[in-house]
Amino acid sequence: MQVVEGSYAIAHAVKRCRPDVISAYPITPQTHIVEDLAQFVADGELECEFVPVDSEHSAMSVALGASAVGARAYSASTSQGLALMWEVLYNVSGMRLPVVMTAVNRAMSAPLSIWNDQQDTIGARDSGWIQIYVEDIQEAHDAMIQGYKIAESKDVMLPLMVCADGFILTHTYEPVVLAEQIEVDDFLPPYEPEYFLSVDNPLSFGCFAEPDKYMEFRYMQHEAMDRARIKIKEVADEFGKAFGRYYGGLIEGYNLDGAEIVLLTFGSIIGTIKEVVDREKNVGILKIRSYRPFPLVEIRDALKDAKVVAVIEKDFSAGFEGALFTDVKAALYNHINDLKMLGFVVGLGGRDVRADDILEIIKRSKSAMDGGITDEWQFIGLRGELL
Amino acid sequence: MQVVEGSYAIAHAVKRCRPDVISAYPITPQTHIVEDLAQFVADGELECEFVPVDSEHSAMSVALGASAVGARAYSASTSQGLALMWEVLYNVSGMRLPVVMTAVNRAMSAPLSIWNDQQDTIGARDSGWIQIYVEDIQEAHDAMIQGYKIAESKDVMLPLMVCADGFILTHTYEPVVLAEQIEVDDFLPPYEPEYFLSVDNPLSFGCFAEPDKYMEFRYMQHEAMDRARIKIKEVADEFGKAFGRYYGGLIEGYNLDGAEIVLLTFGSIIGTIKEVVDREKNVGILKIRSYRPFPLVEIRDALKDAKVVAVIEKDFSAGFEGALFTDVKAALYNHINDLKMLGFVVGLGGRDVRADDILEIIKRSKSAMDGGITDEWQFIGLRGELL
Amino acid sequence: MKNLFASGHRACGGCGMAIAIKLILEATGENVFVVSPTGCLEIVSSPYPETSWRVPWIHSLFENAASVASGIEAGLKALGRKDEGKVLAIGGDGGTADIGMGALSGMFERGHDVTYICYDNEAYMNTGVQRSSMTPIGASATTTPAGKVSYGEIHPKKDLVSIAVAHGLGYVASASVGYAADLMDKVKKAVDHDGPSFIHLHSSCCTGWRHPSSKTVEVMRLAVLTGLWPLYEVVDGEVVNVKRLAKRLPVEDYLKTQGRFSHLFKTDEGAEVIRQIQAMADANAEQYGLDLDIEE
Amino acid sequence: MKNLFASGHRACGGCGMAIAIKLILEATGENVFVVSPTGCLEIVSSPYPETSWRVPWIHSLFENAASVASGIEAGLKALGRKDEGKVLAIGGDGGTADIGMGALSGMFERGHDVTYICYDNEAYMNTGVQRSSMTPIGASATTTPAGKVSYGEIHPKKDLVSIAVAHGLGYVASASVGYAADLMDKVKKAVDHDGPSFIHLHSSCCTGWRHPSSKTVEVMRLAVLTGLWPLYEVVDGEVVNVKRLAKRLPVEDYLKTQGRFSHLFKTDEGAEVIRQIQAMADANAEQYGLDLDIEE
Amino acid sequence: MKLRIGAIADPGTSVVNLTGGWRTEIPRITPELCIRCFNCVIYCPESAVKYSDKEGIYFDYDYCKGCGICSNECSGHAIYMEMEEK
Amino acid sequence: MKLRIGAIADPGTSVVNLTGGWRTEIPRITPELCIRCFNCVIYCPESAVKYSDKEGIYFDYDYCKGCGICSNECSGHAIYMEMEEK
Amino acid sequence: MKELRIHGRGGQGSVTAAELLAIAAFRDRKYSQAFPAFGAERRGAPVMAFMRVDDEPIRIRSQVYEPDYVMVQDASLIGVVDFMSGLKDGGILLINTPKSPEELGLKGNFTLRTINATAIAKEMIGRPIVNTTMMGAFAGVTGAVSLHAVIYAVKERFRGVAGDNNAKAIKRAYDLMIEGVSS
Amino acid sequence: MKELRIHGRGGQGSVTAAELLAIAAFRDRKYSQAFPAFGAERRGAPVMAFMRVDDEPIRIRSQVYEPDYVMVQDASLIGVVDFMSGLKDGGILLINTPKSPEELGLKGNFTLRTINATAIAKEMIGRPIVNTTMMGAFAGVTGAVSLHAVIYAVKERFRGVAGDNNAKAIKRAYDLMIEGVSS
Ligand SMILES: Cc1ncc(C[n+]2csc(CCOP(=O)(O)OP(=O)(O)O)c2C)c(N)n1
Ligand SMILES: Cc1ncc(C[n+]2csc(CCOP(=O)(O)OP(=O)(O)O)c2C)c(N)n1
Ligand code: SF4
Ligand code: SF4
Ligand code: SF4
Ligand code: SF4
Ligand code: SF4
Ligand code: SF4
Ligand SMILES: [Mg+2]
Ligand SMILES: [Mg+2]
Repeated sequence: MQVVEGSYAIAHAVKRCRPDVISAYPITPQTHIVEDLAQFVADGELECEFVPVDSEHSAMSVALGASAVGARAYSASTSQGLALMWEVLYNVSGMRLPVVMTAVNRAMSAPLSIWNDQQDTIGARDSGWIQIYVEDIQEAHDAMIQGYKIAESKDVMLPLMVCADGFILTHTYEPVVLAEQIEVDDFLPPYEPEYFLSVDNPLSFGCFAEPDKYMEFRYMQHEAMDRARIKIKEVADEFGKAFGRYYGGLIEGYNLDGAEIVLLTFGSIIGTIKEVVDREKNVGILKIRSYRPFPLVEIRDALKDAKVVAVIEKDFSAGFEGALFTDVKAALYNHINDLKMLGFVVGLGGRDVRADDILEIIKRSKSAMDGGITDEWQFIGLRGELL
Repeated sequence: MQVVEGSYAIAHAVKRCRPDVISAYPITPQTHIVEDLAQFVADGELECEFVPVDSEHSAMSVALGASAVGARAYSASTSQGLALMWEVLYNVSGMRLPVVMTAVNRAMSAPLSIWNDQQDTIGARDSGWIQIYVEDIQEAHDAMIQGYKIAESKDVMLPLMVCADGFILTHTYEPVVLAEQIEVDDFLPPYEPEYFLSVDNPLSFGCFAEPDKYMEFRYMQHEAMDRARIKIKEVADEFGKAFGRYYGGLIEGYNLDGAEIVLLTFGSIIGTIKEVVDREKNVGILKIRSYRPFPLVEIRDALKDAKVVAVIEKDFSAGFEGALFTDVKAALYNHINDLKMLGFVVGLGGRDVRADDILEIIKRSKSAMDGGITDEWQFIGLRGELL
Repeated sequence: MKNLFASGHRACGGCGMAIAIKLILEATGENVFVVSPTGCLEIVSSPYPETSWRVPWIHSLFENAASVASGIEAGLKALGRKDEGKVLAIGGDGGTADIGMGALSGMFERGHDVTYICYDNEAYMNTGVQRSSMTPIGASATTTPAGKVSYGEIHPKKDLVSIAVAHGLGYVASASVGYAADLMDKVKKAVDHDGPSFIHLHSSCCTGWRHPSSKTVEVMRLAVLTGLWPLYEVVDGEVVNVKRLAKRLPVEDYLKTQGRFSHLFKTDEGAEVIRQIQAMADANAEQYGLDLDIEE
Repeated sequence: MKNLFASGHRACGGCGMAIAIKLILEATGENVFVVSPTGCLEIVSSPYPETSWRVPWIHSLFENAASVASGIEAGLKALGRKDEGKVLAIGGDGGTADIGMGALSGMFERGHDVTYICYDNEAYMNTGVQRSSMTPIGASATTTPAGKVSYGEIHPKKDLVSIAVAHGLGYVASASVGYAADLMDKVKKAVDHDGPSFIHLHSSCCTGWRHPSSKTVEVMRLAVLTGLWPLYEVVDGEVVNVKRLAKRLPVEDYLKTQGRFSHLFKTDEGAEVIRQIQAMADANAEQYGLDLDIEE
Repeated sequence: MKLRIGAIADPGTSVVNLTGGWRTEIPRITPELCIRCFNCVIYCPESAVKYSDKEGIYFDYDYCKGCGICSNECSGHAIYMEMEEK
Repeated sequence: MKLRIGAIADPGTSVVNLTGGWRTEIPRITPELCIRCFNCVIYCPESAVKYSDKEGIYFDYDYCKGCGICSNECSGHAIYMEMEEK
Repeated sequence: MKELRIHGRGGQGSVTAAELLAIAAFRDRKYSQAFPAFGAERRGAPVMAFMRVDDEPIRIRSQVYEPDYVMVQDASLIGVVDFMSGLKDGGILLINTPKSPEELGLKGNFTLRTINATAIAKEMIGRPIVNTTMMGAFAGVTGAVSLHAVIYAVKERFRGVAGDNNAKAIKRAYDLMIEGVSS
Repeated sequence: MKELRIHGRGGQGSVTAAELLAIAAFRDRKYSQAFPAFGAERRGAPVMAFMRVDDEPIRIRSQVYEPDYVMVQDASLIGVVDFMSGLKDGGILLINTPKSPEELGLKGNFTLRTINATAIAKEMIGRPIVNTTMMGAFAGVTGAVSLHAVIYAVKERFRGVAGDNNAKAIKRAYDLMIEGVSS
């Protein structure tokens, strides 16, 4: 174990995956990751093509081209950058290219904010990318390695983004076990795609599909996501065996036994919540690791003994409510209809989420359990004097 | 009434709104709208700045700049183009600029498809834009005029997209009442924003917000969406009075009285569904006009006597299910828990939705009502031989 | 012929671009990776499960061909497969000079070993003849139509060759589908050149330009012969191998072949625009020394 | 002074860009609409509710300043407010030459009456000194760091002035924060010019270039005096008003002032790179006729 | 047919699309006039003009769209177009 | 303070941010040496060098960040920097 | 409701024919709808367009699978395209060809009419653009739209001499069909 | 768990100090966490960094509101920044200044220590970069990290002579604090 910056841990893990092509465009708070990788290259520690592109749109396009030719490709971005590569995101997944990226979570402009929330990757939830949200730096590091194995699996062949809270994880120093090369080499086989661009078998990539076929291509993506559900769990298990660290498959419970109130969420906020929950009775945590594919069945199973579920997230769909809140309720409908579901929006644009905020959420959840009245969906931590 | 192409009707309505600046980039099947507008300009029928930009990103950015300076701005796009302007979409809404656009619905690449589905605008549901989905050409025409009034209302000040199914509405000819200039002038006041860029009062637009303020700006967007709920209804009423045509406010029911099975959907598919439903007993339709803001309360109210709700849509969130299906279930949870909710994906990438498909959906809904087993969420119209 | 661009593609009969592709691949041979942005080329050549390409080919989006090509080049390098083939991007004027301009500039600047060929049919043809930054002055396009108060496009074409040269490219050339041998020669040079190279290729679209399909090659030649489309190379910043004209034809000879210019022949304003176009041809002649001095 | 750029902005002490903005606004006066992309300028000048701007100003995104400026110009025209003021975009090298290149090229091509000034501090400073296409050869930036097997940036700077000229602009100029009067003069000309105009403005970032904050102006001047940053205008395609140098200084005089080049002075490879940089200065001298012939 | 992921197609498969059906006019050759300039071969957008030493210039009517370029560019005026009866 | 929609700010409001606190060194002037070249006024990034006929060159210490440019560029060597004690 | 499917080639005005027929039908005080088979087809490639006409407002938006009428603008499509697909029992098939119905030898429970629209168009309009002529024939054969309305719709689109010539071609085609003449 | 807040100016190495203290604490076989106050501050502007140390793994990720320790790297911040905000009762405030605690006249239920780190750094490191020196002082004053670990962390980062010099400065500062000397 070693005290390193989150970004360094992520860059280190990426290095260990032996990417052939790295292509990224700087944007706060993703920069340190890419800078560390650039330094590895400049120091001869990592042999790969590092392509310093002109934009995020190009970053993902370079990764796409590299992946199509059979190279293992990496990128990283956040918020504005992710939005700028939007079209390419859908394209990469539709082309079934297993590009892996670190999506550092940051708020969306306007107003511009370089600070953390999860509006950016949440907005990419339809894009056909697998999304793994991580809780701490170690998990971020480990998820990069797992990520390639999941994405490149023949059953899956989908791109994958590891979503890590900006600043909170990328700019924090804490003790991390950095993977050894030999460990990763043993765990992660080289990328050997079934189809790739080559002069020997000159395939055409990126054909268009007329109405008599398009829908089936989309369905195949859906099926791949279904298979990814299994693969993610498998890889988590294998990783656990190889590295001795396990974070759950699609979800992970914490203090769920007998919990009447379950705080359901993802990302770095879980650390603070655990701290709080340890001091509470009958309050558990359900952590969503894989947001896409969405763990429908697992969530139903994990919540079956709960009374109140408080979904906590750093995003919302303007004109509706928090996206995770929506998704969880939808997953339960038709199955478990008697829960009291509450949604809480916290920490937008870097608003710090304090233990007190979590306590407030627990308080309101308890009140809801006892039949008290509370809004179904609400913002926590607003500064009323500004409104 | 006059038989015109859908695109022409839309272009005509836009012309009647007297936009100051039009900025759009061609993309099938949006092109005819923009071409018609270009011809109006070339023929001196419409006085405005028509800016033929280099990309959709620029199209929306030009609209943004024009709107900031106090001009009424219009754009139109679809699918790939909408994805390319993604970052600007969030920016325009965050800057609270009431740009109005026609978002022609088309599938997302890859594989490339120029044909209709709703994956594109569905993917923009978090972006802070008001989204109005229309059923036919007349409604598309009328929604453009309503759109400016809603968006520019002092209470709202949010951008708005009218979502119209590509080809199916844009390339079809049918009888439409084209608004007269005087009618529209009476209905729609000139755009007179409270804040705009000017040398006389040199404000700064687009400042950034630190963590102590960002969240409140987002909350204000949320509140504006709430107010938009009311405004959309008001404007629909006013429009009904002025023009004699009314399509519902946020939602519209059809044959809902006593309906045990409700087909819930939006867009052009409703025409075909009405045709089918007229021949069925106890089957009604709930049409979502305003998808954002999402009509939570109205939906609950409309569905309270239903038994089975079949949500039909032309999109899905990869790794989960149809987005509308998700949203509707979420809106019901905590309120109406005893419905059988079914989700159906149809018509992706231009797959024609036939009356038979609707009948099949009704059949499956009936079977579900009678306790039969059917998947909760399924694709209709797949060609199994391709899979 | 190698027929690396297979028959059965869906281009309009008489499409200049279709001629261009077969000639380009004839010149490169089969050891080449081709990237195309969205546009007529992509649409006519790749309706799944059909493709007309017999070389490895990829289409991603409308605006990112240069970046995808960069990625392929980087990938081949990283995988030690650089010798397998050269990387070639072939894009329309819209995909190159408008929406793809940023990516192109980036690819140039980073010095990727990629040849980029822009087949310039002077409008967005795939979507129905909308103007691009390459649509010439006076042409009617669907977003800059001729009309009661308009004579069509008002901006001159972007000078892509000069822009490429300004990026410091070692090999840049203009070419025309009407001059097959010249084109193939230039393609070979461009592909052989190390680092980025660029060819700006004039390519008629009979549908969009509105001339009979049989006239494609003839019309292309007229563009050259009137001085509106000079043929030349720029090697390390020096203009060389200018195709000189024994007798430059008046621009009307070119304009009148095409429906997109027909309105110019109907009004006084149109006549003025034609004079303007003639002046542009004259300026080209001056700049590139097009006119063969008979005395010489 | 008009102080249209208010004190209290948050730029690092000694920031060249801060000097640039005050001089630019001094030259334009208050009747101007300013657009800035994301970058140091935007971040240091506009933390809500504070702004340093006393002219109407807008920031939207990192890559769309030219398009937003186009929209403002179009809007003013449509509203009959064109006389209210000129439109000015001021962007960093990244926002201009990399991510904003497509939008810039489009704005040029469409002929909007906008002056675009790129303050070039030769890297992405706002995000922590990552390389841009404007980072000079040999400079260490955080994404092209000097390291055991690297001497930093390997690509020459994009020649933005030539690119703008290739777009057919009537007024293009290079300028330097080290030459205030020259800069203000050029800004006035650019703004007065009808249609698009462009100024490429060298602007030191003491933080990123790693020199003492007090040396900003001095370092900028050294760039000019070594021939690495020629000052000139291009009017209707002709290079004019070149600032000529009585005695051109060796490039080391410039390089050694800055930490970003310090590694070059430590290795043989570095020495070779310095020779390469000197050759670039010599080439500039040749191309622009920088050296005053003492005989003259 | 099962779809292949990513809509990846095998080389040259467009030959199944017989575009000859698009034709309204059809090129014919008068072999005696042919001077072997090969303009027809070079400029046919469909690669539908073939040549063999034995047969000289001939057409692949499976793909010929009848555009008329070969005829227009024929140095020997050897190729003429005629309306095609179907 | 109520937020204004769109994060729109009133002109010149950054003056509330007194950046003088950032300073570690402080510029001082020896008026006799000043030759009125105004380099200091022109090049101060903070617009913190002022001039009036009466007072000559003086500094606005509310904003001066102590960068030292004025001193470095002073033609008359009239401006010097010293460590600031706080 | 009656449904028409038009087969033609890219560039031959099939969509315009459908559109103008919809306008004509509306002129007849019926409700109508016209639309192309949405696609990316190039000039020369086979294309389709559709038209619906009804006494009630038309709400259905799916494609036409079982047309009452099929109109083939270009005889070269015979053998290339399955234009008889779904044609209703007792439906009408109208083909532009110099051949007689018998010569075509098409079998099925439908009425087959042929017309040499190309010849008529060449003669009366001066160009082999057959779409308007075919509209006249369609009116004559089916009665789904009136001759008067077809001429109205075409003259609204093509003003002056062009309109007059088109009208003449339409009338001629209409008359031939009414007279029961097939080419 | 103990929490530290460091106040400094952009460019003075406050984040590095927090980082190296976290490394040192880990070297002491404790768990630690360090992070900056995330922001866009430019060189010269006031900045903050935080460090936590505990015997258990640290999971909390909110900012530090009630620090046990506050360290001020730059006396010029006095009066500019509210560095005493939230300082725990009985906490420790360590300021780099030539002044004595008394001269500063700060009141509250905390221990105030001062050290002339700038002088030490200038003397021993040759530059007025005080972050490492302050780390030594911090170790001496708080005992939250050991001297040995601080030196270890700093020497891992700065090799050779620089490391040695830094170590000396650290040791000096540590000793001064242990001896109870305030500047
Ligand atoms: C982001 C995006 N915007 C617009 C389109 C629509 N589109 C596809 S091809 C095309 C025009 C292509 O023009 P050009 O590059 O000149 O090629 P051409 O079709 O003329 O050969 C357009 C506008 C798209 N596919 N993607
Ligand atoms: C789409 C997008 N990508 C990346 C960023 C992050 N970003 C903001 S400013 C900046 C660098 C600005 O560089 P430059 O334009 O040279 O201006 P400078 O900061 O150097 O003055 C970057 C990379 C962003 N805001 N948006
Ligand atoms: S539209 Fe033009 S460019 Fe496109 S295939 Fe037809 S002729 Fe070729
Ligand atoms: S980082 Fe550089 S450009 Fe940015 S404010 Fe500081 S000195 Fe200026
Ligand atoms: S007519 Fe056209 S397609 Fe046919 S052979 Fe001649 S050139 Fe080729
Ligand atoms: S173009 Fe004519 S002359 Fe030349 S080879 Fe062909 S048929 Fe013979
Ligand atoms: S030290 Fe710098 S900020 Fe202060 S007055 Fe001088 S130039 Fe201005
Ligand atoms: S720079 Fe020096 S000499 Fe010049 S005006 Fe200022 S103080 Fe006087
Ligand atoms: Mg084109
Ligand atoms: Mg910069």
